[in-house]
Formats: sequence, C-alpha cells, structure tokens
Amino acid sequence: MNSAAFVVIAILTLAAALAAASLPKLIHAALSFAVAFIGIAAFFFLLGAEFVGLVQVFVYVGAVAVLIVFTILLTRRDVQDTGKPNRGGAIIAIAVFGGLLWAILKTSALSIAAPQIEALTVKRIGGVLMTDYVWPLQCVGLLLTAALIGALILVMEDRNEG
Amino acid sequence: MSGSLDQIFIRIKQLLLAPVAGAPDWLMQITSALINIFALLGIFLTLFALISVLERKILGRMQNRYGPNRVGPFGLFQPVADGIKMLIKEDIVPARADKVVHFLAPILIAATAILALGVIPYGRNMTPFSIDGGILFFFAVGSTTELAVFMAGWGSNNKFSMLGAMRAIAQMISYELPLIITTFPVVMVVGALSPDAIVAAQNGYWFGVVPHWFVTTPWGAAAFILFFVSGLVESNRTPFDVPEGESEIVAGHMTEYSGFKYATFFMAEYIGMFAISGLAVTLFLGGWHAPIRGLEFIPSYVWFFVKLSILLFIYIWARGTLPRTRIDQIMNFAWKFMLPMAFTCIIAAAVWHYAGRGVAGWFWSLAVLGVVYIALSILLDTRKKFATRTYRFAE
Amino acid sequence: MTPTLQLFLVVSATLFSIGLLAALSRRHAIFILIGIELMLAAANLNFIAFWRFGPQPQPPTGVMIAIFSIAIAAAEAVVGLAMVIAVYRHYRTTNVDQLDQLKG
Amino acid sequence: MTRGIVTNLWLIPAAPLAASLIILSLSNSRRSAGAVLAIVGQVVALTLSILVFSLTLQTPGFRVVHNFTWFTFGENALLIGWVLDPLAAAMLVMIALVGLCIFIFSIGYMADDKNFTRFFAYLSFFSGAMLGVVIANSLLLLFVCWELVGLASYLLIGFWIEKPSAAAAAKKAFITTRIGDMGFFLGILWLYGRSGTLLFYDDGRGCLENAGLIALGASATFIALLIFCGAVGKSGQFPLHVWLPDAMEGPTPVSALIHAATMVAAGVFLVARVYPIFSLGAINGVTPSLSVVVSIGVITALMASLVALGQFDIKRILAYSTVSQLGLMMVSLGVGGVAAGMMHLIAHGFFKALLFLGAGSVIHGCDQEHDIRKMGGLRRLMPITFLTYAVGMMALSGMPFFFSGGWTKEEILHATAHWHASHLPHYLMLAGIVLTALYMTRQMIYIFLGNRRAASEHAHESAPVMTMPLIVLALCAIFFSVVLTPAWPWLHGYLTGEPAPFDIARLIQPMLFVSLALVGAGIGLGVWMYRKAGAQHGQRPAETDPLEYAQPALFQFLKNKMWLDELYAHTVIAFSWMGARLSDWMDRYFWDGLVRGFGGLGQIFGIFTTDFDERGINAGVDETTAGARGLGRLISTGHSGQIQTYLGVIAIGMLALLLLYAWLA
Repeated sequence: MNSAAFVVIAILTLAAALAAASLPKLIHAALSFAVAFIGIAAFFFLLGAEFVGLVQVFVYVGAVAVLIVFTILLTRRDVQDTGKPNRGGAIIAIAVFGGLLWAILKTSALSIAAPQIEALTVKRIGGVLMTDYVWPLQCVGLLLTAALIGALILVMEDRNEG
Repeated sequence: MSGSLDQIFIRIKQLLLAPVAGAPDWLMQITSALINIFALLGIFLTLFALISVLERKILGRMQNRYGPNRVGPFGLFQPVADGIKMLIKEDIVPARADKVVHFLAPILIAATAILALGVIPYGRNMTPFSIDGGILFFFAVGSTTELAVFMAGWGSNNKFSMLGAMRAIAQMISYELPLIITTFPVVMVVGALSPDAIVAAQNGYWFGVVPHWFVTTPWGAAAFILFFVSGLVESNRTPFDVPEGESEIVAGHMTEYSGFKYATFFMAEYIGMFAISGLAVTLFLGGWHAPIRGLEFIPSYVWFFVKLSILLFIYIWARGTLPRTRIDQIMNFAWKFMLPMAFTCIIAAAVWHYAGRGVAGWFWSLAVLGVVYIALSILLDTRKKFATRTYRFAE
Repeated sequence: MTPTLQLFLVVSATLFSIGLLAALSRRHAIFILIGIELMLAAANLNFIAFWRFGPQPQPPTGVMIAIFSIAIAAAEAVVGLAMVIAVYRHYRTTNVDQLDQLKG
Repeated sequence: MTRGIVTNLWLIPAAPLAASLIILSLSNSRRSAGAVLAIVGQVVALTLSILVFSLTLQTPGFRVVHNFTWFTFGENALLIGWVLDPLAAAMLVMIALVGLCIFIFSIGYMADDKNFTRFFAYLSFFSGAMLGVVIANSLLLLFVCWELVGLASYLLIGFWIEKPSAAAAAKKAFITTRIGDMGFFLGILWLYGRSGTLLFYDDGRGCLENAGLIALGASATFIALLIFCGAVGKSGQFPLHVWLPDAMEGPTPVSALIHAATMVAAGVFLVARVYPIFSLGAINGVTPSLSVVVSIGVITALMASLVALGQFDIKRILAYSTVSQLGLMMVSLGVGGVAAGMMHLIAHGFFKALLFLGAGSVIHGCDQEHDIRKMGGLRRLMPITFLTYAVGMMALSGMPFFFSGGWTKEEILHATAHWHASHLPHYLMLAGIVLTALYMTRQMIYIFLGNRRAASEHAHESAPVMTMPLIVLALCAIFFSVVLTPAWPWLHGYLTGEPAPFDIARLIQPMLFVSLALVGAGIGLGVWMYRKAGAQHGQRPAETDPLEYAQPALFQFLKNKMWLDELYAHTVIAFSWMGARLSDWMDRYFWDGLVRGFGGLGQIFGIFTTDFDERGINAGVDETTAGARGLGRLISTGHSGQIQTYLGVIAIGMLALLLLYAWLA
C-alpha cells in the first residue's frame, strides 16, 4: 500500500467527515457523510480487507445514507440545524482529540510497518463466519430482525389519528 | 488461429503497455487501468449511441412507423445529431435549486453506472478489474445510484422531481432485495463472489449438448427471470418506469435537467441497463461461453455481446409492448411475490446441490419451485378481492 | 515509505473526534446519529488496522468484529432514525435541547 | 420392514395433528380447504392404521416396540416409544374409521357454523391425540396424549362458547377429569419410583413385563387403583361420571367423537393396556384392584341405565347409555374378560357413533330440538335415519345373532358368569341388559313412532353427506358381528393371540338365549309401557312420561340424575364453603380482637413514649431528612435531560480514563 493513496484518502475522508459534522444544511451533511464512508471503505481496501470495505459502502452508502435522507424528508419542518451549536461539546471533543493524539504519539510501539499477509479471500471470511462465528452471526440476524420490527412499530401511525 | 483472434484485445493491451515496461509497478497499474477505462468508455458509449438509435427504430417498427431515418444511412448518425443538439442547448439551473447537489447528481449517477461495468468479464481473460468480491462490488456501486437519484430530486427543488425521486428510490430499494438475493444461489453453487469464477463454473455441456449455464437448471431459470425483472425496475424501464411517468410527473427526478446534464442522465440509464444485462449474462447465461461446442471457435467476447444484445432487445421489446404499472402494484409485487420466490430459489439451489447436481436434483428443485409458486399464486389470488375504487382528496 | 499503524490510528482518532464533535455540538438529532456513526466507523478502522498490522498469520478476528459492528451499527441507525421520526411526530421538533422531559 | 414401520408409527397421529395445525393457520373463510385437509389427514391415518393392522395379522401375539430416549436428566434417561400389538392396531383402525365417518358427517352438520374451520382443526387435533394415546409405549407419553385429549375435549365441548351452559359444561368436564388425572399422575410417579421405567414393553425390562412387575410387588394394588382414578375420570365412571351428560352441550359430532371413538374409550383402553398391573398376584383371576374395578363398573352401569329412563334430552339418554356401557366394559375387564371388554369397546365405538350421528341427524332435521317429547313420527320423514338408528338401537341393546353388540355382550356375560369372587355382578348385568333394551325402546318410540309433535312438523331427511356415514356405520354394526360370533371368535383370538378355530356348534349356547330372552323382555316391556308415549292417554297429559305418571317419585329421582350433582353441591362444595365461612369468622372476631388488644397495649405504651419522641428523636430525624433533600436537589440538577450533556460527561470520563492509563503506563 503506498502512502500517496493513503494521504489522498485520508484528506478526502477527514474533509468529508468534517463537512458532515459542520455543514449547516442537513442534506449536505448527510451526503458528505456518505462520502466520508466511501473514504473509510477505501481505507479498508488499502488495509487489504476488500470485503469489509464493500460491505461498508453497501451498508452505509446504500442503506444508512438513504435512510438518513428519508428521515430528513419526513422531518422536513426543520431541515436547517436550529439553535446555535453547543460550545462546551466542541471543547470536550477537542480535548478528547488532544488526549487521543497524545496517547497515540507517545506510544512508540505503534510505529511499525505492515507485515506481508496472504490475501483475505471472501471464501475464507465465509468459512470463518460459518464455523467460529456462527453464533454471533445468528445473534446479529436476530438483532437485525428485532431492529426491523422495532423500527416499524416506532414509526407506525395508529389508525385513529393517522 | 481462433485463440489468437480470441485474445486479440489482450495482445493490443500488451502492446500499449510495452513503452512503460521498465516503469515502476504503480505506473504500470495506473496505465493498464487507464487503458481499461478508455476501452470500456469507448465501447459502451458507442453501444449507447447505437442502442439509442436502434431502440427508436425498433419501437418505430413496432408502432408501424419509420424510426429516425434522416441523418445518415438509415438514420444511423441520429445519435451524433442528438449529441450535438444536447451540447449546444442552454443548461438551465432553477433559481431556488440547491446548486451543488443539482450539479453533482448527474456526475455521480453516471460515474456509478460506469463503475459497475468494471467487474464484468467480457471475454476470456477480459475482465477489466477482477476483484475477489466482484458481485458485491457491483451491488455496492449500484446501491449508490439511489443516493444520486435522491440528489437529483432534492437538488432541483421541485415537487415533481422530489416525487419522482421518492418513487424511484422506493422501487429501487424494494427491487434491490430480489435482485441481490437471486444472485445468492449462483454464488452458493459456485462458492465464489468473483465473476470470473462464476463464468468458469459455467464451462462445459450436459450430455455434450446442453451448455452448463445456470439458466438451464430450474432454480437458475427462475432466478434469471426474477433477476431480469428486478433489473427492469432497477434501470427504471417500462413497464416499471413510474419514476419518470410523463403522464403523471413531468420527467421524475430529471424534470429540472436540460442540455448535457439530461443527456448524462439518459446515458447513465442506458449504461446501468447494460451493466445489469451484462451481470445477468455473467451469472446465468454462461458469460462468454459458447452455446454449442461446435461454435467455440468464435471469439468469446462475440458471444458475450451477442447475449447482451439479445437481452437489450428484450428490454426494448418490453418497452414497446407492455403498459405502465401502478406504483402500488409494483410494491406489492416486489414484497409479496419477488422476495419469497427469490428465497425459494436459494432453497431450490441447495436442494439441487445436495441431490447431486444431476437429473434428480433438477427435478427436485423444480418440485420445490413449483410448490412455492403454486402456494404463492393461491395466496396472492386477487381475483375476488377487487374493492370499489376509493378517491382521496387533499383536505 | 509506507504508512505505519500510527498514521492509521491518528486518522481514526481524528475521525472519532469529529464524530464526537458532531454528536456533542450540533442540535439536530440526525446530526447526533451521524456523529455516532462516524465514531463507530473510526472504531472499525482501528479494528481493521490492528488486524492488518498484528503479527501474521492470524485468524481474521479484527475483520470479523468490524463486520459485526457494521451490522449492529446498521441496526442502531435504523432504530435511531425511527425514534427521530417518532419524536418528531410527537413534539414537532427534532431539536434535542428542547427534548428535556426527563430532567430531574 | 416391520421394524421400520413401527419406527414410523408416529406418522399415524402426526397426520391429523399436522392437518389441524395447517387448518388453524388458515383463515376462517377457507371452509372447504379446512374440511378437505381434516379429511385428508384422517384418511392418511386410516390407511396407515389398516396397513399396520394387516401387519399384526401375520403372527399371533404380535408385538413390536420402538423406544428412544426423550431426554436425560442426571444419569438416568427418560425413554418413550411406540408399541404395535393387536390391542393398539384394533383401536387404531376403529378410531380412524369412526373418526372419518364423524368428520364427513360434520361437514353436513356444521355446514352453517361460522367457526367451521376451527371446528375441524379441533376435531383433527382430538383424533390425533387419541391415536397418540393408543400407540404410546410409555405411560408418560400416554399421559401426555391423554391430557391433549382432555384439552381437545375441553375446546370442543365449549365450542359454542357463547352459550354459557356450554362454557360451564366444558369447565366441568375439564375439572372433573383433572380430579381423576391427579390420581393417575400420582400413580405414574409411584410406578416410576418403584420400577424405574415408564415403558410398557422394553424386551423384558418394561413395567408390564416380569421384571418390572416383580419390582412393583405389593404396591401394585395401589398403583393400579391410582391409575384407575384416571380411567374413572376419563371414562365417566361413577362417581366422576357427572361431566359426561353435560358434555352434550357440544356439537353432536363432538359428542359422537367423545362417546364413541376417542375420549371415553381412553379410560377403558388404559385399564386394558396396564392390565398386568391390575392382575398382578391374582388368585384365580381376583385381585383387590380388579374387585374395585368390577364394583365401580357395576354401580355405574346400573345407575346410568336407570337414570337414562328419566331423561328427555335425546343426547343425554345416549350419554347415559354410554356411561352404562362403559361400566359394562369395566366389569368385563374386572372379571378378567379383557378381550371381551375390548371387543365391546370396539363394537360400541361403531354403533354408539352411529346412534349419536343418527341423533345428530334427527336434531338437524328438527332444527336443533333436543327434547324427545317434541319429536315423534319421524319414521316416514327420515327413513334412512330411522333404519340406521334402529340398527344402532338393536346393537346397543344387545340383540344377538345379527348385531355386533349382542355377541360382545354375550361374551361379557360369559366372563362375568365365570368370575370366582361372586355371581352378583353377573345378575346385575342381566338386569342392566333389560334396562338398556327398555330405555332404547322408549327413545325409539318417542322419536320415530307415534304421532308427529311440535318439532317434527317440518322435519326433513338430512343430506347424503350426513346419511352416508350413518349407512356405513350401520353396515359396520351389522357385519362386525361376523368376526365376533363364538362360532368363529376371530377378533377374540386376534386380541388374545390364541387360535380361533371355526366351530358352528359353539354358536348355540345357553347364555345366548338368556340374553336374547332378556333383550326381548326389555323391548317388550318398553313397547308395553310406552306404546302411547307422547300422546294423550287416559287422564295422562301428552307431555308427561308414562313412567312419570305411574311412579312420580321414582321418576323425579331418575330425572334429576339421582341428585348426584346436588349431592356434590351439598357435600364437597358445601364443606369448602363452610370452611371458608369458619375461617372468615375466626378472622373477623377472634384474631381481629387479639390484634386490637395488642394494639390497645401499644397505644398505651405509645402515650408514654410520644413525649420523649417529640423532643429527643424527631429533631434529629428532621435534620437528616432536610440534609438528604438538599443533597437530592443538588444532584438532580445534574439530570438536565439533555442527551448531549450526558454524552459530554461520558466523553470526559473516557478522556479521564485515557489519561489515567497513559499516566500508569
């Protein structure tokens, strides 16, 4: 993996994320959120986890982003971010950032290069999913079903008022 | 002889790469990638132009009139004329539009459509970007289209556009499920997500005559039909073109687009169509394999494009034949029929596999499909459920 | 020179902080969701990076955790957005600093 | 081959059960689908039953079992399994066939019921559960299916749940049978404690085989009696018979199913199944438990047939006849005539189903009229029903030579005559036969002969879908007697595993003529007594029963079921009521007074302490509470209700943790 790609992707991702966090218009924020996630997927590609990257794009750009824009449409009354941003929150976030950065930089053990690995094929992932991680897989399936039903119940309009 | 003809494009690429032979690795990669990209764009934009005029001519024939026949021989230069017209037209952007989004939407939609083309094997060793999770890549990119459509609808701040975008997204999401699930049986049977492996798995012939394509198995046939219908919806073609139903909402999410942006949308729609059909060919119709052993001397890419153009003709045929469906009919069809049938295809494929992939398996999976199909057709029998039509007015 | 693990961690830390910023400072409920998603993505990036830079060969544990967390994040987003819609129906606002019914 | 079939024996009950599940999943409007499914399930069960039946014909004394571990707790596993032997096979065929007839009949009978599909689901469930009882090779499995039968009967008796009487009857049936099942379950536990297995046959180790029986020892008597409690409850033996007549509240096909094929048969079948436990350590065929069975049976038989004389509800009469017939079977089992009892059970299954369906047809024809006094003269209006009903009546009252009931009764009489303990049951049974003939004649006269009355004005013959089953069952009731004649005791031989030689000479034997004479006497008496029944005769008004006119007191006694319900109401229930009153009184006056007294003392003490309390303690307490309240307010300000604040706090905590670790490292 070459550093040029890394730099490009990093700049893209962080810029998009910052835009998602700070743009005044919700729609723009949501779209740049999607871009940020594409960037993260690119990172995964760079790290040799193509499958995860594809899943990332698939889930976030294909599903979550669309969901978000749908929500924005359904709560259309205030698409503008009402109220002034919360100063304290910003300060805390920056403090956390500083702390993390400091912690990462002071640990010298982290400055290592990537070892050579055999490519992580989809076949292998599938095998592991179906053997070692089969119970987590089942649980996630259950969770998703529950989330689906729960979401439906939450947004269901009861007849007498709807 | 035939081999050399078959691999002629590979040779050409090698020749083009020769000058940068000594260059570092990444330069090589970039060059070959660029070559692939330009090849793709060249081929498919030509095909787009060709199809756009052919469609008009075929539709014309179907409707007892001549299609375009003025520009050039048989009006074959019609697309050129259209292109020029589109280019020199004024590009109108609504005043209240969200400029950035409005501008980005066509670019994004075209980009995704073209990206999806990248993973399809067009011939022996002719996969532009062969990645391990090719199918997944295809759908991941395809799912981005919805966002682009939404951007178009939202960006051009217009009721019709918004409604059209909503309809488009709704039906795209609904039909993405059957579209993806119908690929599962193939992926399961082959045991790989990469298109190359899938095509390789469809090599050979039953009893030396019937090609090893998955469409020749019951589950394959069913999955292919479901896939094709979902593809129709995904590319917003008749009979599922409610998003741009001229009679209802002017042109759906493209209402506010004019000039070259509109052309881009138009192109994106066609290229998406090519991509879906190409994937269908790859998954079910044996990719670039020849239908009859005797005809294997014909180059592989020819076969691919023959199959592709047959599918495209069916698209056009459907457009010429079928009326437009209601949005609620489309939705019901998606959730109540397509999805269960898609899941059934998975089961049928599993049955086929465990019954030894032979004649027995063939019959068993046919039985599974038949049972479910009959059950569904009994359950969804709407003949006696015609309710009196109710009108709702805005209060 | 190829990027080291540190660089990836720095990126993910930045991403995390941006997510936190969005979740803490913006008033709109959807922004908070976006921020949370960003933080989750940063965590995934960490998992993958540690798996990649970890001693090889090894089972793809990091990848697995990333996949599962993506699935769970999807579920979380679905429910969260549904709640946003429900809240909006009820209070006619999605501005979280007006939603303080639970104050002590 | 055989092994494989027995291994898959579970398919027989599974078919109707599956059918019922599918039907339940159908919407209420898919009536035809429901009926068809139910019938298909039953047909499958019938075919399989006939298959296994033919299998058991091959070798005399055929018995194959298939056992498997249900679950293991600790070190000992709980095994269940299926058994296939003549007893089971014969019951299977009988249940499946009778059930099928009843199913078909109910298509016509329930045609205009709004819960048509639900009804068929319950029916299938019922028959499936009963088939399960029959094939069970483990007392536990049998008990499970047994309870399923109880549940199904509850659902079906209370099928017209909107009728309060139906609901009450369902409850009564359920609770009454539960009382018996209580004992049954105790018996099971005891049995398991003694023999350590609940399997009937487990090549030598089963609880009905030598090893298990030896393990039981002296406790066998009590175990047998406890199990018999269950049988008493299910088969409506005295004193738990009270639910059976009330069960008539259900739809008529249900009554047919309960009385003929499934529910009540279960009790007799149970006794026959665990007969070795009863007969353990018998001195020439007499054991204490068996004597109990006999006495209960005799009491039931006589009591029921007497009560039947005083009833006017067509179905109640049949219900009491069932009770008495079951008593007869119990007697037969008790005196050692297991084969005779089972034969009578099977024969009874057919002709009782016939009678009930006939009654159903009559009720259907007289638009839901149950009172026989309002019927009459239906002979011409419903010829098929009349003829078939007459066949059933003959069979029930035990007319020999031509009707199945006759032979089996004769067998039973034979068995009772050779009982060593006493001859009393024998003579009582003879009396019972007379009574049976009597009340059946009465019913016939009331319903079919004489002049037409209110309900039978517009009566009409039922649809073929209802009469066909009647004809089938009638033919069964007649031709069944072929395999029952002592001349060729085929079924007897089949059940007992002995050879059944053909010997025309044995056709003629004294007992036969005795019973023939008795039946004749009964019918004659009936004709003489009730010749003018239902019509105005002398100074007797039309609606009073001749017997009522002659013996008012006796008739009232019978009419009110010997006041047994009232007896229970005034003993069992009254006792508990009195207990409640007593404890209430104790509570009100005695304990309350005591408490008051203590309370008074406390008050007096309190007066002294208040003073100190006010000055000393309260002050301190007030201070504390004030402090706590203030603290609470202080803390609660943190609960701003702002999620972002909470998030921020979490973030700060994370940061602090991070710094802490960094500092530690």
